[in-house]
Amino acid sequence: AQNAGSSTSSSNGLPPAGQPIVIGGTLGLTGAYAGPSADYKATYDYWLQQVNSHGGLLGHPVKMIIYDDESNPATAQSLYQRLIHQDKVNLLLSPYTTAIGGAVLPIAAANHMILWNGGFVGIKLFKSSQWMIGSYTYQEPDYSRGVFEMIDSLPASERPTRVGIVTEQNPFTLAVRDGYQGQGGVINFAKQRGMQIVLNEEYPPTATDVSGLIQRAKAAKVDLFFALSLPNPAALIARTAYSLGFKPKIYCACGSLVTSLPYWAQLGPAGEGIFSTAMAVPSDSYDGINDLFTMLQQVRHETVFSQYAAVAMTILQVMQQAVEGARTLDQQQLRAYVLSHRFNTVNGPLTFDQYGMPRYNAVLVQYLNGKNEVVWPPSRATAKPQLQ
Amino acid sequence: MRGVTAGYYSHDLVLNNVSLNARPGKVTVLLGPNGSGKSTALRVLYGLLRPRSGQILLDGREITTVPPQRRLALGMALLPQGRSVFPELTVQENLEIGGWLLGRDRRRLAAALEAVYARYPLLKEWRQKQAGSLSGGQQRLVEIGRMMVADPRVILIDEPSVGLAPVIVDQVYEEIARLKEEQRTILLVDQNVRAAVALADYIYTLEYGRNNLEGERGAFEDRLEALIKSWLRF
Amino acid sequence: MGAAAAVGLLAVLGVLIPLDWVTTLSAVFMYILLAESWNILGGYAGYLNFGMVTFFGVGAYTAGVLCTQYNVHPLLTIPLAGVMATVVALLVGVPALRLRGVYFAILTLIISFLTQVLVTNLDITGGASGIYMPSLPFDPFTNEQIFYYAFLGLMLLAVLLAFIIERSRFGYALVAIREDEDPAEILGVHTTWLKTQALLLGAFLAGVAGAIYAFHTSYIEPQGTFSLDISIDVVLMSLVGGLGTWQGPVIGVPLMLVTAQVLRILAGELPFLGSTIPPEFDRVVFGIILILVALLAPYGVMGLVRRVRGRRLTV
Amino acid sequence: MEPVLQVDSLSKRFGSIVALERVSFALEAGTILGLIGPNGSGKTTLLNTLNGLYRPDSGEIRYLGRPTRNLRPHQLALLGISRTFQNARVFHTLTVTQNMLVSLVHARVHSAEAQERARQLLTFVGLERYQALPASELSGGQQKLLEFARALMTEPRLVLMDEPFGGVHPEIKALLLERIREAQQERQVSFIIVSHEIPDLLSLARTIICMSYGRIIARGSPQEVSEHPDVIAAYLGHAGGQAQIQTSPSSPVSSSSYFEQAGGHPS
Amino acid sequence: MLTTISLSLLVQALINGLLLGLVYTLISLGLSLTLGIMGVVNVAHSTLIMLGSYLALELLQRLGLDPIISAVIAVPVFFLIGVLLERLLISRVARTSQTTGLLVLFGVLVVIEGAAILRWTTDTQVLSVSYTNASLTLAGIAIAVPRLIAAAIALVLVWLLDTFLRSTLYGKAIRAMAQNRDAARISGIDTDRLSLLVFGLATATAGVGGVVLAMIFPFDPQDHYRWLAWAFLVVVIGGLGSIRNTLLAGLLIGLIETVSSVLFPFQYVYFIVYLLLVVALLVRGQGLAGSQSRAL
Ligand SMILES: Nc1ncnc2c1ncn2[C@@H]1O[C@H](COP(=O)(O)OP(=O)(O)OP(=O)(O)O)[C@@H](O)[C@H]1O
Ligand SMILES: Nc1ncnc2c1ncn2[C@@H]1O[C@H](COP(=O)(O)OP(=O)(O)OP(=O)(O)O)[C@@H](O)[C@H]1O
Ligand SMILES: CC(C)C[C@H](N)C(=O)O
Ligand SMILES: [Mg+2]
Ligand SMILES: [Mg+2]
Repeated sequence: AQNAGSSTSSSNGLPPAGQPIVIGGTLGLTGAYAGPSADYKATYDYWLQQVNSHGGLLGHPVKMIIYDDESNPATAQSLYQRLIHQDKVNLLLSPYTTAIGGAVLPIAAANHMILWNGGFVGIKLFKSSQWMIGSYTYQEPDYSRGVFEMIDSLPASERPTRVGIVTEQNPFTLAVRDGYQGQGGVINFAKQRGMQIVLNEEYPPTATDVSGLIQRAKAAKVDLFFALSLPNPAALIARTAYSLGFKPKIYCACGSLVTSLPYWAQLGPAGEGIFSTAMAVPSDSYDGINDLFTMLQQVRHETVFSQYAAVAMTILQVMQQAVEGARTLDQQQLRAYVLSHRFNTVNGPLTFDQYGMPRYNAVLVQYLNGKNEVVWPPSRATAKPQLQ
Repeated sequence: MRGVTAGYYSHDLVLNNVSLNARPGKVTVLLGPNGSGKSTALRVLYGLLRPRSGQILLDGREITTVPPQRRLALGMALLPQGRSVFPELTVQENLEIGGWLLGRDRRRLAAALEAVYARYPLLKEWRQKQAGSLSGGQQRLVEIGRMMVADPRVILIDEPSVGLAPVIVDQVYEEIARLKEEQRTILLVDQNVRAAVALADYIYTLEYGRNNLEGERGAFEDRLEALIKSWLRF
Repeated sequence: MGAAAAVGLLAVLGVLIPLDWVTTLSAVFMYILLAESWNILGGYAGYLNFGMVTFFGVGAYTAGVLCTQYNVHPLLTIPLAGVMATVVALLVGVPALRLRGVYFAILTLIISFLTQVLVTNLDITGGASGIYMPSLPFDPFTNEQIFYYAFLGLMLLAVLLAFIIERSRFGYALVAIREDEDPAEILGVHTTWLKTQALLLGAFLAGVAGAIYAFHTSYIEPQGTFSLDISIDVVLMSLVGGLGTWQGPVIGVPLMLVTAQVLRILAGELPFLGSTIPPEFDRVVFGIILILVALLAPYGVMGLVRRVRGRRLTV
Repeated sequence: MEPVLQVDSLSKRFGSIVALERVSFALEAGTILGLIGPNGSGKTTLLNTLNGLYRPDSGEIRYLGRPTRNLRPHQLALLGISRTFQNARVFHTLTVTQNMLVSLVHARVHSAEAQERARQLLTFVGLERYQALPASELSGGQQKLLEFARALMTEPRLVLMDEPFGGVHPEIKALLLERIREAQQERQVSFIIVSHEIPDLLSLARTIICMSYGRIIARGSPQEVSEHPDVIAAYLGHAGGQAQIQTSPSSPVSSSSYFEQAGGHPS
Repeated sequence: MLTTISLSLLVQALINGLLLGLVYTLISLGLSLTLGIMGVVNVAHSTLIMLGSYLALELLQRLGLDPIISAVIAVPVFFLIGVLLERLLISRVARTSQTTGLLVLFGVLVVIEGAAILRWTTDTQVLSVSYTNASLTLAGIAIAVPRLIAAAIALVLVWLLDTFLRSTLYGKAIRAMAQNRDAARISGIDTDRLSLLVFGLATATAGVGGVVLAMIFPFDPQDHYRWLAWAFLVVVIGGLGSIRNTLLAGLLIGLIETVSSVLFPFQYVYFIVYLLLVVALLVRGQGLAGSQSRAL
C-alpha cells in the first residue's frame, strides 16, 4: 500500500519545487480543552504567516491543516488517520493534552511519523516511543520541583510542613503527583523533606462542587497546598478555597499552566498569590518571546504571557530549524538532527535527550497583582515570593 | 355543517360531502354503524379536524376555521368519545378547568361549580379525589359535569351513556331532555339507538361517511329497523 | 437482490478506497452496530437507554484487562467482552427495567456515570491513565482493513437481526410494550423477560463492538471510552434515521457521522461571503441540520419514507 | 365438577376506599357469570385482581384449583385467562393483525396458523377490511371489536370482559353475544362479563352477581337478581330497571328485540 | 475515618449541602416545568443557562451592571427567548412525539453552543464583583455570599412557581394541558398560548439560574453539560410534576454530595452520590413523588 509518502527513505521526502510542505494536526478547539487550544491555534497561525512571509521552508510554501478534535480522543484518532493518509501531511503536530496525545501517538508511530509534540507531557510515553520530539521543558515529575526548591531556601521556621494534595483524575495530573519510577512527583518531593502529607485526594474532572475538599484541607490545617488540575477545574478550586477562607501558606496550582490563561485575571483576589511552575516568561527575553507576547496581546487580548503559546511556538521553531538544518523531511533523519543539535526558541536554548525530551528548565512564578512574577530561581527572579 | 368532506389522511376520505343541521332548541341524533364517521363529524364540527371542503355554520355565521379552544366562547361544547378526564387533577380541579372561560371571575366560577354539584351530587362526594383513580363510569360522569360548567348553548355529545349504570343512564337521558327544555341545541351520537331515538326530534344516519337517511322522529321510527339490518352488510 | 448488491459493494470497497475512508466507514459500521443494538430495546420497546456506553465501555475494558493483565488471546477476549457486557446488562437491567419512561432513561444514564467512576478508581483498569492495547503485527493498511471487515460483518449481523425481529411476534410484542405496557402484560406478554432479552441482546453486541474498538484505537481510558457522547450519539442517530425500524440506524448513522466529518473538514476551508468561515461554524451548521431533520421528518427519515401515520387524536 | 375459578373472601382497598370486600364466588367451566353494579362498585377492580394486576389484601383466588397469588398477569394469561378493557386499549402503531398476534408471542403456534386464526376472528367481528391498518385508525367502536377478537386469540379457558358492548352497534353486539355463547357451549370457555346492559346478560348468564361498594349484594339467576330490591335501589333505579327486565325478549339475538321492548326507557 | 471528623466540619458540610442543593434546584426549575409538567425533554436547557451567564458577563463588562440587577433583567429577556423557541420550533415538533422534541432541542443545543463559541470563544470566564469572593463567617463556619444569594433567589422562585401551579387556575390549566391536550382545548383552553407561557417561564428561570451560576462558578460555552446532567437528575429523582419535589430532590442531592465528601475519600463521592440515586430510583420507582394512578 502506498502510504505515508514522507517516510520513504530513498529521497529526502521533499515535495516538488513550488509545491507546499504540509503540516497537520488537531487541537481541542471545542470541548473540555478548548481554553489552552485557543492559544495554540493563535500561535500556529502567527508562525505560519511569519514563515510564509519569509519565503517558506526550504523554498517551499507551508500549508497547515488543523482540525478540531472536539477534545475527544476517538475523533482525534480518526482525524490523524485522515491527516496521514488523505491529506498526506509531511509533518505531524500533536494535539493538546496527554489524554488526547496519548491516543494518537500509536497512530503516528505505526505510520513512522514523528509527532512534533508541543501539546503534552508524558514521561512514560517519551521513554517508550521513538516517535516524539517535545517542547515542554519539564515533564510531570518536575511540575512541582520549583516550589520545593524555593521552600528549601526558606529559613526552617517558615517552611510549611503539612502538605495537602488534590489531584484531578487525569493521566497527566496523577503523574505530577506520583512521579515516574520513584523519581520526582509531589509526594516524593514532600517525603524527601520530611513533610507530612495530611490530605491526598483525587477528584473527577466533572466534579461540580469541591467545597468538601477545601473544607477538609482547611480542617487538616494544610499549609502547603497543591491543586493538580487541568484548566477548567483550577479556577473552581481557587475560588472555592478563597470563598471558604482557606489560606495555606503556599498554594500551588501545579497542574496545568493555568495562571497564564486569560481567565486567571478575572478571578480577582481569589487568583492572587498562587504559585505555579512555568517555562518561559517575557522577562527572560528569549528569542522571539516578546514578539509572541505582543501578538497574543493583540489577537487574544491577553495580559499575561501564555505558557501554551510558548510551547506551541517552541515546537514550531524546533521543527523549522530541524527541517532547514537537515534539509529533509525524512523523519528518521529529522529526529537524528534534533537529538544532536541545539535550538534557539522562545523557551530558551534547547537541547534534547535520547528520548526527544528537552532538558529541564523551569521557573517558579507567583501570581501577584495581576502578573506572573518569577520568584525562583533567584537568578531569574523578578520578585520575592510572598507566603500567606 | 354543509357539504363537508374530511379525512385523516390525504388518500382516504372519512366524510364525503356530509351535511347535517342541528335545529335550535331541538335534539338531533346522528346514527350509523361503527366506523361510519359519526365521531369524525363531531370532531369536524368542533374544529378538531379541519375539513377539506365544506363549511361549518353556527347561527348562520361561518366558523369552519375557528379553533376548538374558541368554540366554547361561542357557546358550543363537546363531550368526546372515550376517556378525556385530566387524570392527575382532582375532580374539583377538572370541573374548574371546565370553567376556564369564567376563570377571571372567581365568583361566577364558584357559582357554576355549585350548579354542577347540585345537578350531580355524586361529583361533590368525589371532589377531592384524583380523577384518574375513579372508576370508568365515574370518570364519564366527571366529563359530563365538566362540560356543563361552561353552560353551553350548543352541545355535541358522543356516546354519553357508555359504561354508566342504568340508574345513572336514566339520569343522563333525563338530563339531556332537560337541556332540551332549557332551549339548548343538542347533537347526539349514540349506539344506544333506542334511547337516542326516544329523545330525538330529528334523525340523521350516516353510512360509509355519506348522508343516508334523515327525517323527523315520527317519520323515521318504522324505517329504522330495516336500516339497522342493512348496516350489517359491511 | 439490492441488499446483496449493497453488501457486495461494501465488501469490495474495503480494498478499493483510500485508507482514511476505510477508517471512516469502520466508524460508521460500528455506530450502526451500536444503534441497531440500542434500537431493539429503545426503538421497538420504547425504553430509551441513555447509558448504552456502559456496555460498550465494559466490553472495551474487558478486552483491555484480559489482554494486558491476563494475557488472554485477543481473539478470545472479544466474545468474552460480549459475555461480560451481557452479565452487566443482566445485573443492571433486571432492576432497571422495572422503571418506565424518563425514570428508566435517567437510571441508565446514572449507571453509565457510575461505571465510569468505578473504572476510573479501579487499579485493574489502570484508573484514569487507561490501558494501552497491544497492537496487531500488520502494516497500517492491513490493520485498518481487518477492522473494516470485522465491523462490517458484525453490522450486517445486527441489521439482519433487527430485520427479523421487526417481522416477528417478538417484535410486535416489543412494540406493544412501547404502546401500552399493562395491557400487553395482561394479554400474556412476559414483558419483563422480553425487555430483558432485548437489553441483553443489545448489550452483547455493544460489548463486542467495544472490544473491537479497544483494539482499533489501541488506547482506552475512562473519559473517552465511557463518554456520554457515545450514548447520546447512538440515540440521536437512531432518531434521525427513525426509531423502531431496522433501516433507521442504517440511514441515520452515516447521515450524521459523515455530515459531521465533512463539516469538520470543510470548516475553515470554504470561503463564505468573501471571508472564511470560522472553524466552529461547523457546529452551528450541524445543529441547524438536526433541527431541519426534526422539522421536516418528525419521525426520522424512515418516517418520511413510510409516512408513518400520526397517533390517533385523543378525543 | 371442578370450578374454573374459586374466589374466597377477596378484599382490596385503595387508601380509605374499600374497592372489594370479602367477595366470594365460584365459576364452573363453561358457564357465564354476569357482573353488574353501580359505577365504582369494584367490578373493574375485581377483574384486575383476578388477572393478577392487583394483589389482593386478603382472600384467595384459585384458578383451576391452583392459587394465583404469586402469578403475574402474563402467567395467568398463558394459563388461559384473557381479558378486554373497559376503555379500549389497542396498540396504536401496530396493525390490526399485529395487535392480534401479540398475545401469541410465547405460544408455540405456527406463524401461518396464527395468521389464519387472526384472519378468521377479524372477519367475524367485521374488521377484515382493516387488517393492515394501524389500530389507531379504527373508530371507537371498532377498537372495542378488535379487543374482543384479540381476547379470543389465545383460545382461552376464561375470558374476563369489561363492558365489551359499550359503544358497539346493536347489530354487531348481537353477533358478539352469539359468539360468546358458541364458545361457551362448544369449547366450555367460561366468561365473566361486566355489563350495564342487563338484557344482554339475561340471555347469556346463568348467574348474575351484583356488587355495590365492593360487596356482593345479590347473586342468583338473572331474574332473581333483577328483582332483588337492593339491586333495584342501588343500581337499576325503580321503574327503569324493572321495565327492561320484565320485558326481556326470549331471543336476544334477534335484532328486533331492541325495538320491541316496551316503554320508552333506555337500557 | 468517621470518628476523626469534627462536628463543625459536619455542620459546615450540611450548610454547604443546603446551599448547593438550592443551586441545583435553581438550575432545575425550568426543566421541571418543561419535562415534569409539559413532558418535553428540553436538552437545550443548560445552554440557556449558559446564555444567562454570558448575559451577566456582558452587562457587567459593558454597562457595569451588578449581576443581581442582571438577574432581574434576565427574566423578560429569557422569557422572550423561550417564547420564540416555543413558537418557532417546539410547537411544531415536540407534540408529534417526545423523541422528536428531543431531536430538535438537541439541535438547538448545538446551535446555541456553537454560536456562543463564535461570539465569546471557548475561553473560560470568571465573573467578579465585590461580593463574588466574599464570605460570612458565623461561629467558625464560612458561608460564601454568592451561594447565599443563589439560595435566596432559588427559594423565591420555588415559592412563586409552586403557588402559581398549584393555586391558580392558570396553573391547573397548565397541568390539565399536559395530561390531555385535546381535552384541554375542548374546555376552551388556548393551549398554544399556555405553552408559550410555560416555555417563557421555564426559559426565564434558566436565564436567572445562569446569571446566578456565573457568580459562583467559572463558565465557558461548553461545560454546561454537567448542569444538564444534574438538572435531569434532580427533576427525575424528585418525581415529575411538582416544583416542591424538585426542591426536595435538589436539597437531597446537595446534601448527599457535601456530606459524603467529608466522610469518604473524594474520589468516591460521586460513586456514592450515583449509587444512592440509583437506589432511590429503584425503591421509589417514580422518584420521590411516586403517586400512581390506576392503570386500567
Ligand atoms: N384518528 C384517526 N386516524 C385515521 N382514521 C381514523 C381515525 N379515527 C377514525 N378513523 C377512521 O374514520 C372512520 C370513521 O371513524 P369515526 O370514529 O368517525 O366512526 P364512528 O362513526 O364514530 O364509529 P363508532 O361508532 O365506532 O365510534 C373509521 O373508518 C376509522 O377507520
Ligand atoms: N388504582 C386505584 N387507586 C385508587 N382508587 C381506585 C383505584 N382503582 C379503583 N379505585 C376505586 O375503587 C372503586 C372501585 O372502582 P372500579 O373501577 O372497580 O369500579 P367499577 O365497578 O368498575 O365501576 P364502573 O362501572 O364505573 O366502571 C372506585 O371508588 C375507584 O375510585
Ligand atoms: C500535558 C497537559 C495535560 C497539560 C500541560 N502540560 C499543561 O501544563 O497544561
Ligand atoms: Mg365514534
Ligand atoms: Mg369499571
